[in-house]
Parts: sequence; C-alpha cells; structure tokens
Amino acid sequence: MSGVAPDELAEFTQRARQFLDANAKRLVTEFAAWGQGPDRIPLLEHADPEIEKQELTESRQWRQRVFDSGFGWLGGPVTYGGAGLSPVLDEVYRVLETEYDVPGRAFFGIARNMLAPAILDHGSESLKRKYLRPLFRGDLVACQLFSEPGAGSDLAGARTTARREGDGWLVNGQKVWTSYAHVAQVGELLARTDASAPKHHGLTMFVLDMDQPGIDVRPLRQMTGGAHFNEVFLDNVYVPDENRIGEPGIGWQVARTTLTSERGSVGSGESTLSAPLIQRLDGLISYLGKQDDPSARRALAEVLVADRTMRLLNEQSELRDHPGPLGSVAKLLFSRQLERVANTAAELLGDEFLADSGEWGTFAWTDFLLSAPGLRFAGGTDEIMLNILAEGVLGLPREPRGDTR
Amino acid sequence: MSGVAPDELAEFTQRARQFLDANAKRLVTEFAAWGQGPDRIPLLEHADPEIEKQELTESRQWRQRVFDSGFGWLGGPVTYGGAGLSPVLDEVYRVLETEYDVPGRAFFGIARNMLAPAILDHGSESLKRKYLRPLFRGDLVACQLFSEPGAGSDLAGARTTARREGDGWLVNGQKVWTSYAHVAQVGELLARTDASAPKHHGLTMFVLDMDQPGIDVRPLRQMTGGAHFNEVFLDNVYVPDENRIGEPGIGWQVARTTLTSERGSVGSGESTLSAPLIQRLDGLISYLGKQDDPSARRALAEVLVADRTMRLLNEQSELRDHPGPLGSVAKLLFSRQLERVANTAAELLGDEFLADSGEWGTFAWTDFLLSAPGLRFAGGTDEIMLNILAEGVLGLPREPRGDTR
Amino acid sequence: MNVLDRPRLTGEQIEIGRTITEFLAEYSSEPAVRALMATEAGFDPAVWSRLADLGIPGLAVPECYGGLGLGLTELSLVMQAAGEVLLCAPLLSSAVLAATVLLQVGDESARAELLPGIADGTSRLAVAAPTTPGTAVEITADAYAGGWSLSGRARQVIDGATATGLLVAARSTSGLGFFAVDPDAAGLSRRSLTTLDPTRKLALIEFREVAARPVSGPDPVAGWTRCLDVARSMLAAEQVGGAERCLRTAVQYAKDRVQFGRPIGSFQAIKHTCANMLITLESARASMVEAVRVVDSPDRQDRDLAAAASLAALVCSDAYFSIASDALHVHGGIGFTWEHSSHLYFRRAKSTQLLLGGADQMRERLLTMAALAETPGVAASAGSAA
Amino acid sequence: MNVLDRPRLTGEQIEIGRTITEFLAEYSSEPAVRALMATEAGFDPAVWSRLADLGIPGLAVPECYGGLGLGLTELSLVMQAAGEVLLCAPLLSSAVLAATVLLQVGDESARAELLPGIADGTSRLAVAAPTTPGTAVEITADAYAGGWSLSGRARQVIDGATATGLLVAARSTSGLGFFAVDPDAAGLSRRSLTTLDPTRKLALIEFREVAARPVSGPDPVAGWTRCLDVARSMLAAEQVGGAERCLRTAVQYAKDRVQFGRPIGSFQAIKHTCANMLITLESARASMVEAVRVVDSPDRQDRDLAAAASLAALVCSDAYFSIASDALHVHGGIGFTWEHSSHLYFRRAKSTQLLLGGADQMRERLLTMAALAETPGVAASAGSAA
Repeated sequence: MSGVAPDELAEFTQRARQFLDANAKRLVTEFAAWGQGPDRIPLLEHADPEIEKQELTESRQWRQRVFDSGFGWLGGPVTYGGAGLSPVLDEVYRVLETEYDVPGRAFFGIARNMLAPAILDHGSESLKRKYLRPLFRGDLVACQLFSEPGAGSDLAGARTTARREGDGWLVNGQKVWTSYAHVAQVGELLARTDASAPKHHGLTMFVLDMDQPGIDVRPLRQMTGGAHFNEVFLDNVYVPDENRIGEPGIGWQVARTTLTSERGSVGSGESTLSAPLIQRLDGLISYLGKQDDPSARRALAEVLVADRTMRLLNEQSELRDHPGPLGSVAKLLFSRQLERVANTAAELLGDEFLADSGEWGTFAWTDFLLSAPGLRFAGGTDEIMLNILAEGVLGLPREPRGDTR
Repeated sequence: MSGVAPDELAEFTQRARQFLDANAKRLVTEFAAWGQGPDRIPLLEHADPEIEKQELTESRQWRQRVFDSGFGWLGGPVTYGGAGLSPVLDEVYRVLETEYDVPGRAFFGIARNMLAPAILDHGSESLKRKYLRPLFRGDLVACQLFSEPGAGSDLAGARTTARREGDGWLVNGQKVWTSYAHVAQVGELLARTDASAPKHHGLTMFVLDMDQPGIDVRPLRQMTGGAHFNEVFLDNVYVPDENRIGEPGIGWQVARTTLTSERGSVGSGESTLSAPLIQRLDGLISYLGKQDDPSARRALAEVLVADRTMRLLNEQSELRDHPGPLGSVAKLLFSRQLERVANTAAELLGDEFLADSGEWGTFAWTDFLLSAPGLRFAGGTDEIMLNILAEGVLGLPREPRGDTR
Repeated sequence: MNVLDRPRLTGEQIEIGRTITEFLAEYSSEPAVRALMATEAGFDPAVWSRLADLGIPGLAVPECYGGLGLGLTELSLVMQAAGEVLLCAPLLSSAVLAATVLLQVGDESARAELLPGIADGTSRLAVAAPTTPGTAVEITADAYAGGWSLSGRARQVIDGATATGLLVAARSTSGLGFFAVDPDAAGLSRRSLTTLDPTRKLALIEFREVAARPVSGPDPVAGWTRCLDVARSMLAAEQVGGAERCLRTAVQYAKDRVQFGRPIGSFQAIKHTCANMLITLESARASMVEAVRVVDSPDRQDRDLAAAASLAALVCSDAYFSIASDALHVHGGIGFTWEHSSHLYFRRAKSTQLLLGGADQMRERLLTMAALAETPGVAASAGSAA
Repeated sequence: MNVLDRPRLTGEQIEIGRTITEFLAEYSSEPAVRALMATEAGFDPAVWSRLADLGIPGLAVPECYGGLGLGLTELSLVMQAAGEVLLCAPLLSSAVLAATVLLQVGDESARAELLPGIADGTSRLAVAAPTTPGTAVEITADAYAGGWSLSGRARQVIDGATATGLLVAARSTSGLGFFAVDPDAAGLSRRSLTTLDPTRKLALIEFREVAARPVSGPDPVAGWTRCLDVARSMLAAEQVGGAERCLRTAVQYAKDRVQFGRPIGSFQAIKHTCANMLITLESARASMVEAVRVVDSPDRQDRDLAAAASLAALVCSDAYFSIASDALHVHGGIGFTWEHSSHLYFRRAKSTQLLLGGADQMRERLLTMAALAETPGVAASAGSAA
C-alpha cells in the first residue's frame, strides 16, 4: 500500500479497531426487515429541523470524540491538530468506521473535504491555526458559497463582490445551491474583488463567519417539494482581511483546489449506493414476488455491479499515490446510477408507482426518483466533470472560449 | 396527403400497380426458411465482381424499363425527362415497388438522390439536358467525390485542386470513401479552384466523366476484410468547363444541397432494417431455442420497434410539405440500431459467435457486426448529423470555429 | 415544431388544432395549472364548461349521441395541445376512456343514456378497470333479485374522486362485464390519493355491495382491449405534446443562458443533447401519427390497432420521459427547483409511462401481433392478455 | 495511464511489468501481430521461447514444479501488457488455463509430470472443456481394460490446433473428470476454425475412442469452477490492457487530427466520448485489480473468488468492447480500414466478451454470491452452475 508500510498499517488497524470497539457497536449486518423503519428512501435530506438539529448534535459529539482520541485527522500536520501520519490512514479509518453503528459524517463533509484543503494549500499561518482543528474536530459545520444564479457551471463568472472597507471587506451578492448553509458556522466564499481584471483573475476566496447580520439563508424548494439546498443573500457582510484565503485575485485557483478535493463530499465512499439501498430494492422485488422475473434480476444485478464498482473505485483511488481527479469518475457513475435505480424501481412497481397506496416501501421511491436529477448538477454538472477528466487527465485541448478577457 | 389530391393519388396508385403487375412478380411474403439461401447477412456489399456486374446489368435494365414506362421520375420537369407530377408520387411509387420482386436501386441512389438534385438546383441548362434523364433512367451510375483523407467531417477542407486549362479544368488530388466508384460512369466532384479564397469560398463542383485516363480507382479494404468503398486518385484529369455545377467558388453551397438530399442514399426507406433481417434474427432465436428467453424476446421486440419507427419516420417525412433535414433522424437511428442488432445477435449466439462452426446463419453475423461501424460515418458522422439537426432545425447557435479565414 | 406539424391533416383539423391551442394558452397557463394541482378536485369546472361549449368532450362522439361526430384524429389534436400545457381536466378519463368504453363495450341503451352527458360536459364519467394487461379485476358482481351489486376495490381510477358517474369492470359468474354506478350510492367510498403527477388525480374506490346497472354489450373483454388501445393512442398524442413543449423550452433556455461567454446551446454537449431530443421526439411523433391513423380507420382490425397502439405507447412513453429528463438537465440547477416547470413535465412523463400498461406488456403484444418469437406456450398466453 | 497505474504493486512487480512491456514492444509490434494472425499456427515459436527464457509461462507455477513461484498478480501484469499489444502466444491457453487446471484439478503425479513443461515453455497445453456455465460436456470417457478412451467433441478450444498436449474434460459414469491426451493419438482430429478474432486461434477437436489418462484429483467440478474464475481474472487484466491501449490511441488521434481548424479533441462530442471511455476504463481497472487481489489471496474462499471474478468479467468485458467501439468511432473513416489497428482491438474485445461465459451467467452468479433475489428454485439452480 502506497505511503504506509504493511506493519504500520496492521498496527494502525488494530489500534483503530480497539477505539471503535470500545466506543461503538458493530453494525448488525442484517438489515431491517421489509416494512420496518421509516418509509422513505433518502437521497437529498430535507429532514424536520428538530430532527436535523439532534442528528447534528450527535454527529458532532461523535466526531469530537474521534478527534480527541487521535483518529480525527490522521494525515494532518501535528502543528494544526493532526496526527502527523499518512493521509492514507484517514481513508483506512473511514472505511473501518463504516462497519460500526456511529453517526454519519455528512454534516462535516464540506469542512473536511473542501474548506480545510483550501486553507491548507492557500491559507495564511494564522488561518490554519484558527480553523483547521475545529474543522476536523466537528466543531464547525461549513458550507460552500460558490454558485450563483448567473454562475453555475461557469463558477468564474461569479458576481458577488467584496470591496475593501477598513481592515476588511464588505460582501454583497447572492449565492445559491448551498447545502448546509442553514446549519453552518462558516462558509467558503468566492467573491469578485477586482471588476477591472479578466474574469479569472478578479476573484478572491474568504472564510465567512455565517453567524452575523446581513446574511439571509433561505431554503430553496426543490422539485421533490423538500428543501435540501439554500439560497444565501449577502447584504453588506463584513469579512476581516485575515479571513482571506490566499492573495487577492487568486480566488479561482483556490476554487479549483477546492473542487478537485470535492470528491469527498459527493464522489466518495459515503455516496456509493449504500448496501441498505440495494437491500431495499431486493426487498421490493421480493415484496412484488418478482424474484423469478429476469428483467428484475438483471436490473438488481446491474445495480449491484455499479455499487461494487464504485466502492472499488473509491477504495483504490485513495490508495494511489496520485489519485488525481479520478474521484469525479465515481461522482459521474453515481449520479447516472441513481437515475437507473429510480427507473428500475418505477418499472418494477408499474402503476403502483403512480399513487401512494399506503403500502410501505412503494411510493417512497418517487421521492428518490425526483431527487436523482439534483445529484447530477450538485458538485458540478456532468459536462464540467467530463471536461475536467478530458482536459486534466487525458490532456485533450481546451475549447475556444468566449470569455477570455 | 400534401401535394396530391386523394383522387389523383388513387388513380396513380392503380396505374403503377398495373405496370408493376404486368412487369414483375409480387414478393412472396413468406421468407426463405432457416438454412436456405446464401449464408451471409449483407450490410456493406462487397460482392464478387462478376456477380456485381450481373446485378448492375439487371438493375439497370429494370430502371430503364421503369423510366421508359413513365414511372422513373414522376416529380421531374417534362423538359428533362420527368413526368411533371408531384414529387410525392416518386415516394409512393418507391414504396409500391418494394412489394415486388425487382432488382434493388442501390446502384443508382447517388445518381438520383445526390447528383441529380445538385444539377437541378445549381446546374446550367445544358448540364440539365445532358445528365438528368440518364441519371434517372439508370443509364449512369454516379459516385460522390467529396471526402478526402484530410477532409472527412470537414468537407470544406478539401484540397483536391482544379485549375483552369484551356476550355476546362485539370484536376489533381485524392478522394476517399467513394462507394460505387469502380462501377460509376460519372462522379460529383468537389475541388478547390481558388487557393487564395477563404476555405468555404474557394470550392467548385463538377460532373466528372469517370471513364478517362488519370483516374485510378482502388478498392479500400475495410475492417470486415471486404471492400465496399474506394480510394480515387486524380492525376491531371480533364473536366470541360461546361461540366461545372454552378459558379466557381460556390461549390460548398452545392455540396450542402447534395448532403441534405442524401437521405435517399443512407437514411431512407431502403436502409431501414429490412423485414428479412428481422426474420433472420427471429430465425436465430428459434434455431437457438431461445423463444422463451426474456432477454431474447426483449431484444427482438426492440429491433422490431426500431424498424417500425424508422419506416414510419421515412414514410411520414416524405409526406410532409417541408421534410427538412429530418431524413438525418432516420440515418442516425439506423446506424445506432445496426450496432444494437449486431450485439444482440452476438449475445444470443454466445461463444458460437467466436468461430465459424459451419452452422448456417451463425458466424455470418460477425460480418454484420464488423460492417456496422462503417454506417456511422458513411454519409456524415453522427456528430455532423447532430450539428445539422441542432443548428438547422432547432436553431441553436454555431460553435466558434477555428477556420473562418 | 408544433401541434400541427403532422402529415395528412385536413384544413378543418388544422383549424381545430389552432382553436384548442389558443384556448389553452388562455385558460391553462402555468399559474392556473399550479393552482389546480394543489386543489383536491384538480380541475376547474368553469374551464371544463367552456371546453364543453367548444364541443371538445364530444368531439369524437357520434352526432346521434349528441357529439360532433368527428374522428379520433381531431381528439388526438386536442390531447396533444392539452399535453403541451398539462391541462388539468377530465379529458382522458371522461372524453377518451368513458366515451370509448360506451362505444366499444356499452349496449345501445347505455350509450343513448350516458354519451350525451359526456359529450356536452355535464357528466364527467370515470372508468374503474385495470389498465395494465394481465392485472386481475378486483371487483365481483353479484346478481340479486332487483339487479346487481358490486364488491371489491378499484385502484388508481383516473379522476375517480370527482367523477359524476362511474363505469366499473367487475367479474360475475358469466365473466367480465361493465356496470354503471352512481358514485353517491350506498356502500361506495372513494379516496383521492397522493400522486406522483399532481396534475392528474387518481382515486381508490371501494365497493361494499353497491347497487350497479350492467351496461355491456357482447364480448366486453375484446371491447375493453380496444378501449385501452384507443386510450393509448390518445395518451401518445398527449405525450408527444408534452415532449414537444419540453424540447422547445430547453432549446430556448440553451439559446438564452450564457456561461463561459457563450450561449450554452453552442456547446456540443448541450447541442447534441437537444438534437437527440429532437430525434426522440420525431420518432415518437411518427409512431403516434400512425396509431391515430389506424385508430381512425373505419376498416381497422383489432390486431392492427393493438400493434399500432402498443408501438405508440412504447415509443412515446419512453420518448416523453427521456425528453423531460434531458430538458430538466439542460436547465441545470434551475430545472431542479419547484418553481420551474421542468418537474411538472417530468412527473407527468413518468406517470404516463406507467399509466396504461408497462413496456414489457407492450413489447409482448408487439411480438404477438408480428408473429415473432413464437412458441406454443408463450403465444397462447400473450394472445390472451388484454 | 499505463500497466503500472495500479495500487498495491511491490517494487518487484513493477519491475516485472516494465520488463514484459519492453519485451513486447520489441517482439510483438503491430506488423508482427498482423503477420502471425495470418498464419495457421498463430504464434511465433521463437518469441515464445524467449518469453519462456524470461520465465513468463511459469511465473505463477510453484518452484517445486519448475516455475518461478510468483503470484497471479505478476501473471496479471503480463496479461495486461500482452493485451495492450494483442500478443499472439499461448499465454491464456497454456500458462493460465492449463497450469491452473493442473493446480486446481490435477492430481500430484499429473502436476509433477506436466507443470515443468508448461513452466519452461517446452509444452504448450490446451484445455478442452466448456467455458460457459451451464454448457454440457460433449465428451464421454469409457474405461476399458488398459485405461480410458474418450469420444465426442470439444468446440472452440483455445490454441487447440497447435497445442503439444491436451487436458480434456469428459463425463464418465463417475462424473466429470479431466484427462491428459496426446494430440497425435489415434482417433483424434483437430481443425483450426475461422475466428472473429484472428489473433487468438480456436480449434474444433473430435475424439473417436482416443486413449486418455485421467489426471483429476478430488472434486474436479469445484476445481474447474475455480480455474475459470482464475482465468476470468487474468482475462480481465488482458482486457484492461487492451482497453487502455485503445483509449490512448484514440486520445492521441483526437489531439492530432485537425478538422474545422481545430484538433477534433477540442470538440465536446469527441472530448466527452474520451472522458466517458476513461470512466469506463477506470471502472474496469478497479474491478480487475480487486479480482486479482482476491485470486492471489491465500485464504480466499471459492465464493469470494466467484464474486470478484464474475464482477471483473462483466465489467471488463463490457468496458473493453465499449472502449474499442468508441475508439474506432473517434478515428472516423480511418478506423474502419483494414490497415488501422482499431478493428483488431474491436475483434479481440468482442471475442473476449463471449469467451469465458456471457453477461447473463455472470450476473446470475453475482446475485447468488450476494444472496439477492433469492427464491428456492432459482437459488438452487444458480448455485449448481459452474
């Protein structure tokens, strides 16, 4: 295994298991029987605020315990709160943790996989000391303030402005598609600081304190009827200059660092088709008595194949010395596969998919179907991902652009 | 029916049937039984030259009889040998003819559907008088001298030159992917006549006499091992100026006329998945005893659906007042469907597809599989077709180009 | 690219298409649809009455029963236009399904009694019968002294909760039959269901010894099969209308939305997506036009109808869903919001894909009609499926 | 993007990968492959002998039988490199299949006698046994006084016409067993077949009372199932190698070929096709790497092997064919010519897709191993399939 000697790995695994065994229960591998548990098949969470609050508290407490026991940031420098070991071990630990019944880490995905890498790569020493530890410890939930109504695929077209004001900056504008903004303490903000510079050179990145006046977070109602994302309105919001990530004008480079680290949030292990989902589809087939139906069998096998392949892809790309943007491979496979699963469920259910008959585990699939398209643009549209792979990995030439000035 | 009054149509149909009944046998609707007939599944013909010569003779004789009986060019002006009726009737007649056991019209597809429309739209009066009648009568086989090794999708990049020489032009260069060049009497030639003009404005179109010195037609061996296409080398070949189609420099416009008329040769009725092909696939399923195999049934049904849809699409687009470039829809569906059929046959045959066991109707599918990719670029790649539909029908904006000078 | 871009239309038909399109542009705007889909009834009685004034529900009902006596081609134009704007009205349930049941299955007295109300819009009838081939009827009909009584349940009856009358398929000792039922009759309960597509309401109807009147003529099984094929052809027209609208909206967005300094429609990824949507749409239109032609041919055979309707159902269902999905995708994030119309078409498309039988059933019918992949066992069972 | 772009390789393994890649660049150029594919033998004895000098055929054969005693991971690197250049050699037949049959099915005396020849390349053994789960063995073995005799036929034996020895699966009254047969024995005839993929030769072998020597140890059925799973994992490596080469060639062409004044690789249609090929390739590689890891784990269970090998067979087969097709398409007309290498990979890809069992069988095995979609009937029959 690259970067870690076999002995070290074995020793680490044993130590991590001891911690996990002492602090959590092993997941029982048998899944809840058909008809038991909540009748929903979640893809984009839009939980009841009270439930969400409680889930966040539990998740935070667990992450803090993990961190304080030394497993929170294995690959991080000791100076900033890390364990000073190989980054590979973070992935090893993550995989181990999936075997235990502990709170998920979704709330902290952006903190850990996007904001922290940006600060590590581009932030000042004081930013690193201030933010890295709480971001990895689960003290802070982060959100990503990149997309705007006029700047979706073309993030460099951002129009939210930050202008100098005393020791800091005043921010004005609107961001959109912001997951977790309603529970976040900090945001990673991309703003235009120089309107006269060419578009890719006029941007600057900041860490924004979300708990201050002038920030209006509104849930964005999506096609399912729920609201997983938010709009964020920024009206004369102050950011101290010390919260700038990198020099003024290099915001676009910082954003790219962030985006290529993003696989943790959408493309990585947590978003493979989970075993429970396959179990749910299997349960549906049994419920409908279609175990002998060859199209049902084929569909289930295809979902299984996609799930296994994505798991392997994630697992192995973490083990490579230079994983590169291959995380986007998993993200693309993931969003495509979701739509296939949803349509398979619909085909199996036939007209039972049309209306809520009250039967457990049937109409719940409609929410899944309606959520699936959202995963195609969250974290970058398929087109952008394909461009990144083609240009970044395969070295194909860029397109002529219309926005080079 | 647009363009033809119901009475006129009925009268015409009766008259055409009389002619056909008197001159040909009705096709027996039962197909040859499994194991009978030649053991090949043709897609790109590369027949034995002797057999091809004989087929051409029979096809020519039939077309001449059809023409001389007044059914050869129903929509054409009387001046040039046409019947002066609605062009819709040509399609009506073509469909009627498919019910009879008569030679196919593939040899004359380019003459009729590409060269003739170009002459009609852009040619001089004398060109029209000289060529239209023999092109529709089956006297002349035509080929299309457009593509070059360096100008495939980008036909306007043609480098074959024609330079003034006395009363005519001297042509030098190389063409490729030329179906029927080895049996053609005339070629529709796109050549560069002005090297100093912008690339789309330096081209001119000619009718080239193929029976003259300096023209070297070489079969192009394709991946099946056979040779459906040719390379054509042009070495100081003379074309009289009267054989110019349109003014010098408008060759690109003439080519576009030709290409949008091309559906007759690849996208039209003759190239839908023929009933015999479906029968062959059905026979294969029975031979393998897979009538109860749900994937086989599904695959066969999908082929049937695609075939019916393409037929309807062709039939109806001919009936529209402005069929537009919708013929390319059928061409795209066609080439996609072919690959699907080939892969279905392979999947059904399993390892019997790997080697020629001598069983009739099995290994013959490999030739079909290996021919299918050729249909994707013949007559324009998928990408070019999609651009035509997107820009021409939907009005989407063109891409920035790198070759505007 | 519009409703009238179909071959073989007469001047009168083109006029009908224009009239209904203009009418719907005024009376079935997106805000109106959104308002109605949030109501329990799901349609606007005032608009319905105006549609009735235009003769729409009785377009294809013979004049002797109070209709305009036009053909199903004309009705298909209405369905196509309705599909374009997601019209919320009992068109499919009453004007298509119920009227066809009476014409194809009903006896003369039932036709004479019930069709005029359908035609003038004063009745809105719903049909309670399984629409997927192979699904068992869950209602039994028992004869008693004074007549018949029905017990059991019908799932997912289109507009079942608001219909003024019901035509119910039930099994008695003498086989399948259709019965007219008053929805207010004792023992009947109906419940509006939460639906994937909120612009078309479905109801669960339960029958406990509900008084019913038989309305079938001879061979109701074959008649019901024909009804479904007629309905599939009309639904195909609705699907083509919806798909057409989705493509138009997507193309417009691709022209208007600028990213990277260019309209996104100038990028091949979007451009080719749109071109592929066009290919899919034109294939669907071709199959629908043929199904409507067959449906409207006086001398059609049942098997030709079955073949053409199954083909159109297959092709148009998949086309609509694929186009609606692609359109949603072309719109990027905005297409994923509740406020954008994309999801309404996406929901309608998925819902119509499953409404009158799934793809497997349609494929099997096609094979049967084409006499392909025949084995004694399979052919026999496929032949008996509705 | 190359052979060695795989996680978990040791320095020694990387060195083996480099060595074989350099060797094949010299001895298995495209002209050499084209020359060999036109011959009846289909391989170059001199190159084979050099490969043997490098120890390749005996890479995974234990040292006690004359091999290098390395693992299947090392052999998979060779297969991957061989797949890249379409090496024409009895690698799959002798070094993978025959060696594995002896190790997994053979008794001790057969191993001791036959493995050293395989390892040093002096013997080239072919295996005559059905490779698709569920296919019946068409050869019967009859005991007679002096030994055993085989009758029947084996279809599509890889390198069967040129092998110096045969390992044949046959049914006797006591069930399936493997037998060693001298290809020159009386009553045996073999015929080279015209193949879809001319770079891998297949033969039809017929047996008429051919003298044979039993070589099986206990439970040859389970052993043969394991053999096939090992072979599928190795073939997956070959497929990944071939797919990788196809993608590399296509990307290079997309950079070089200019149309409309731009490299065609700058157009999104081509660019995204290539990106999708990369996605497909990386998925395939992931499944192959896992299968090789499992195959090479000393404590693996048969069902883990079956699951990993079936997954790799499915994913890599489809990936290779899809990548080879796309690569051909990216090349436009030139890719359709006989002279271009595209069709050689296209043929190899289609052929390997069907060589060791089809997708249906692999999917069923996966479901069985994952205990999904279980019904008593189906689970039992799937469990018995090889």
